[in-house]
Amino acid sequence: MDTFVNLTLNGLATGMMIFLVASGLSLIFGLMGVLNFAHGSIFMAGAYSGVWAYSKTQSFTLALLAGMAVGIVVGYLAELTTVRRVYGKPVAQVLITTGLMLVLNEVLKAVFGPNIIAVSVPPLLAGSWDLGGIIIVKYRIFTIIVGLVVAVAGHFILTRTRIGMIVRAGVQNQEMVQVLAINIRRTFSLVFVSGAALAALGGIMMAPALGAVNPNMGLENQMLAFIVVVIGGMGSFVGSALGGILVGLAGAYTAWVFPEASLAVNVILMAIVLLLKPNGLFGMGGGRNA
Amino acid sequence: MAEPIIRTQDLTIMFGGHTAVDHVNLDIMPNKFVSIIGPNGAGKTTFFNLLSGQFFPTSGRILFKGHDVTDIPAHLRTRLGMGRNFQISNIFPDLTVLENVRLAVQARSGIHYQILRHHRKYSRFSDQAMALLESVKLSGKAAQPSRFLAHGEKRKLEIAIILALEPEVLLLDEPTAGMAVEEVPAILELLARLKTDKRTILLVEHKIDMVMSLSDTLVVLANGRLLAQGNPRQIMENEQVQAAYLGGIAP
Amino acid sequence: MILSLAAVETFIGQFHILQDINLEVPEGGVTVILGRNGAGKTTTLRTIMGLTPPSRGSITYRGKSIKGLPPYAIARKGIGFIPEDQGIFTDLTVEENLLLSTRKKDDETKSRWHMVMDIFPDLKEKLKQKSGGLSGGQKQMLAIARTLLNDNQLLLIDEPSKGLAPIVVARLADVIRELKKHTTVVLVEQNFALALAVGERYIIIDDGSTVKSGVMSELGKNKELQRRYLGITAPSHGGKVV
Amino acid sequence: MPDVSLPTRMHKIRGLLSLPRSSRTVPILLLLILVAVPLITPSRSMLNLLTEIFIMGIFAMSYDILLGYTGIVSFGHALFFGTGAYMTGLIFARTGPKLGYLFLAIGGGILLVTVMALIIGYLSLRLKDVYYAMITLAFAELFFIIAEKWRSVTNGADGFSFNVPAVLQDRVVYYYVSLVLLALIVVFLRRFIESPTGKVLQAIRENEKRAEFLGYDVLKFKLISNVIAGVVASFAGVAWALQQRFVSTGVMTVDKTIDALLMTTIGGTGTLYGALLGSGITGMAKNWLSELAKVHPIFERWYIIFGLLYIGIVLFFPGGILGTLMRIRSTKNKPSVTISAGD
Repeated sequence: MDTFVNLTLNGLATGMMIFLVASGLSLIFGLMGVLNFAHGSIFMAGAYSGVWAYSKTQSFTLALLAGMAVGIVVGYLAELTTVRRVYGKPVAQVLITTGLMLVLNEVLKAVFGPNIIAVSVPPLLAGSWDLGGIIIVKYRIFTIIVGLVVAVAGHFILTRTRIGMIVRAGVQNQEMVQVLAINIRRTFSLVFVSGAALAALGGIMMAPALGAVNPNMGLENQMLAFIVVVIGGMGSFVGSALGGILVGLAGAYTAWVFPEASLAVNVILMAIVLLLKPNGLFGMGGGRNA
Repeated sequence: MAEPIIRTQDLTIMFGGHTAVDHVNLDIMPNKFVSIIGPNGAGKTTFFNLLSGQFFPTSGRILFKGHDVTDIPAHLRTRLGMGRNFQISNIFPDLTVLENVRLAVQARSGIHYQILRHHRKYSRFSDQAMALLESVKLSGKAAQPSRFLAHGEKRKLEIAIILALEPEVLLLDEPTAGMAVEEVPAILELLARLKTDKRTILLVEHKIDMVMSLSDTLVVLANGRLLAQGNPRQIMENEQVQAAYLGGIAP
Repeated sequence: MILSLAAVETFIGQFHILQDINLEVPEGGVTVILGRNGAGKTTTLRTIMGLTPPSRGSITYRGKSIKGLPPYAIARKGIGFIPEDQGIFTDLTVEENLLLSTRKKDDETKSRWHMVMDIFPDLKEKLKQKSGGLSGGQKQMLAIARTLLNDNQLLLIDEPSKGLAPIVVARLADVIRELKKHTTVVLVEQNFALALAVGERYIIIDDGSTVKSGVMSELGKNKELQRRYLGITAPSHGGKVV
Repeated sequence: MPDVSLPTRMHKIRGLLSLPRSSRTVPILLLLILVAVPLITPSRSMLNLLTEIFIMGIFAMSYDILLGYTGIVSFGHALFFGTGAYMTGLIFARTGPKLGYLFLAIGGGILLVTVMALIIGYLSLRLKDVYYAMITLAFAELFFIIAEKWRSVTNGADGFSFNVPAVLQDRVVYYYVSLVLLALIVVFLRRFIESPTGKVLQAIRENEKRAEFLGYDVLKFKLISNVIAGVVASFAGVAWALQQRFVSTGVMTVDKTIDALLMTTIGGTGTLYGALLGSGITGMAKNWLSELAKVHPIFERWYIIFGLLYIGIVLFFPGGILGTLMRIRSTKNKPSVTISAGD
């Protein structure tokens, strides 16, 4: 029973962590339909610059802010220079953002070096509580809280605010939003930059949990994020949160039984969802070729 | 009495709350020229898309030569003998005009998976494709990428492609839409020639005057329902039809 | 003139859709654009709105050029557009669809809101519902209501009667007559009876060019013109006029 | 029937279809030069570099079948390359360097790759472009991790080396072997893209819906494309393993697929030769820039340059180098033709 509770807590924390990475992708891909292959690179940019800021200042708050600031700058530049030119052209999007990924990854290596950099959990969040066999790691609880805050805030912004309304309307019919005197391009830039900021936030949150940052973490996490968005369904922020939890739990339980299979289980989970429900569990738009 | 080649039974499709095609029961007899007419938004193109397999109905059935084809995907309907054109010219833009038609000839021949012989070895495909291009007066442009054709020429190419499929039933959706006025007579003449052949033609058309002399049967749709069918004279005299076209508003 | 187009040409991809569009829309009343399917009526409206920008020619609104402006900037000048498919955001509620149109939160907007609720009582009942569940006619009314919420002085409406039952079309005619009190309307319409019922002036487009314009009541009498450009009557040997 | 006599018509068609002779002279000339290279230069590193360019060129051409001729973006193509490489490595490492086992490696590779391409294709090809791209990435990652974790067989990222048959160890011999392989594959792929099936693939790239309405089963054709591209990639993998005499999980990485993507895009998609050109440019530049890296470490990050070049090409020259050259040539001949910006 204790094992089960521990595994569930682990799974929840991992799930929330994946959701943090996926939330940005959920915005950009799920709502704008742009598959950003550089998402993992922005995530990594956030992680690296956060770790750097942490090592300089010993303040995790500053590290979070620095990571997100870098994410915002990188996202803004990427949108301005390239992504803007390929809205509505899916194949070109994949090709262009792949190029961005290559360039960003190399720039990161040039700036921070190609090696693994160790990072520790900030003292305030380090350690764990032992409740009679149930081990509660503080940083995991912190992750779950941050994940919940992002999920609730994102959901609130999308459903209750004017900007959220514009985004949802834009997903359905961009032209018509323009006709209503709204500058959709600016809205999309804003969404893209927010997505980048969330990716970077995911990066700096993930770094202490992994104990280190490395140049391969981008692509791996981007894939997990994509799996989560597909499972949760395009255009559903809450769906992505639930997808994250599902993937986190499935991973945690399999890791206990058969550690080698934990990634396989995600891919298989996605394959099953796509075969049975091509729109994802909570999705609106379809993944299947019409 | 011959069996109908296409029969629809209570064919219905709904989009959201809107019933675009509403319980249509229609028999189309073989070797006839049938035109479906109706005011804009009557459900003509939707009905057409149901027949060709572009859409699947919410309820009801479609029979082709007595067999239920309601759930059969589009590419298999083509192989069964139903060929259609598209209102928006729908061709392969970067392939040449000849290649566009040849692909259709090849599809008809059943040679789909032949990966090692050069396509030029199949000279009969090219010959047939060329002959078809001659018949729509496009042979002079055979070697051009089809994206460079004028709009009217694309419609002609489109017709050559469908003819290459040698369908028993030819489904034509407004073949003159978007054509320059001077190009229309050539297409009308082509349609008139198709009529003499042994095939069933189903034409969706907005302009009544165009189909009047060509058609054996007119079918009138309005608001998704089958309003009337009969020979052109019967339809002209039908008061319901007149009302539908005038929109039911006192001027 | 509230709107004028001179020698406008528009390409969509390789297609030279609009070849020579010239039109003048005076302030007030309804100007109907008529023409066969594929003649370029919809593209004309979309070109005015900046959705398919023209490659040549001039478009002026109240004497100022709006050619080349992005659609949202054109909309901000007070031009409303209702596309053929109504452009309702079906995943949003009726209220959200309306709110998207309100750019300000001032008293005027509030009074416009009340006015719209008075004109369209059945929308008022469905404010909190997803607009995807509305009937075709209700969607059309919602689309019109949306343009009434701000100070639009020119309204471009593309085939509002399409796919609507005759009784709804009759209601639509009433609403368009009501609209005339507030704005100038440019209407693309295939339903000739509706065009005749609400329009003051007509413009005929054929093959991407404006070929004829004049007073609506005269077109109503001119069967030859109707047959030639609109294809709405039967050939003379075919018996009765349909 | 129109009143044109059959011979006239035949003549017309022949005239329309036969390629200008110049399109064959260039490749044949190039082939002759390449045949002569070992006779001119004794430089082993030059031969090695060219051999690698040939092999990566084969891999890039196989990718062009997917990207340029079928219009699909895969991120899992290295999976097939890796399968060929591992098949070769494992067989030689376990059995010893006999030439006969090479055919076992090739045959086994073909069989395994076909099965994998069919299964993965069946699961993913029905989905939209972007989904397909991401799902192939997921499968590639899955197999990569299997290779990483299955250390008892693969030795993971450290890899393992093996001996190859003596005759293939000679650099000059192997240079010619890979050149012959390249020539054969060029001939095979050219035939494939000009075959009835190949033409259907191009039709699918242009307009999937219309191809379906002609009566073609689009999914089946995409599967064929996937299998052929996969099998050719596995040949490249076999050849690569024979040259390196070493295999590690590096052959399965996404980077390997992205290499093919870069080569194909830079050289020009949908031309086959563009992929070869891309392989040549990347191979040469990689070689030259890593030499420069000894002078200044900033050149270790030479990939940045490629990334930027690649982005520039996707944005401004969608035809790549070869496509753009061909376009310039054809517009010179036909000045009236306007070409719309890529969509």
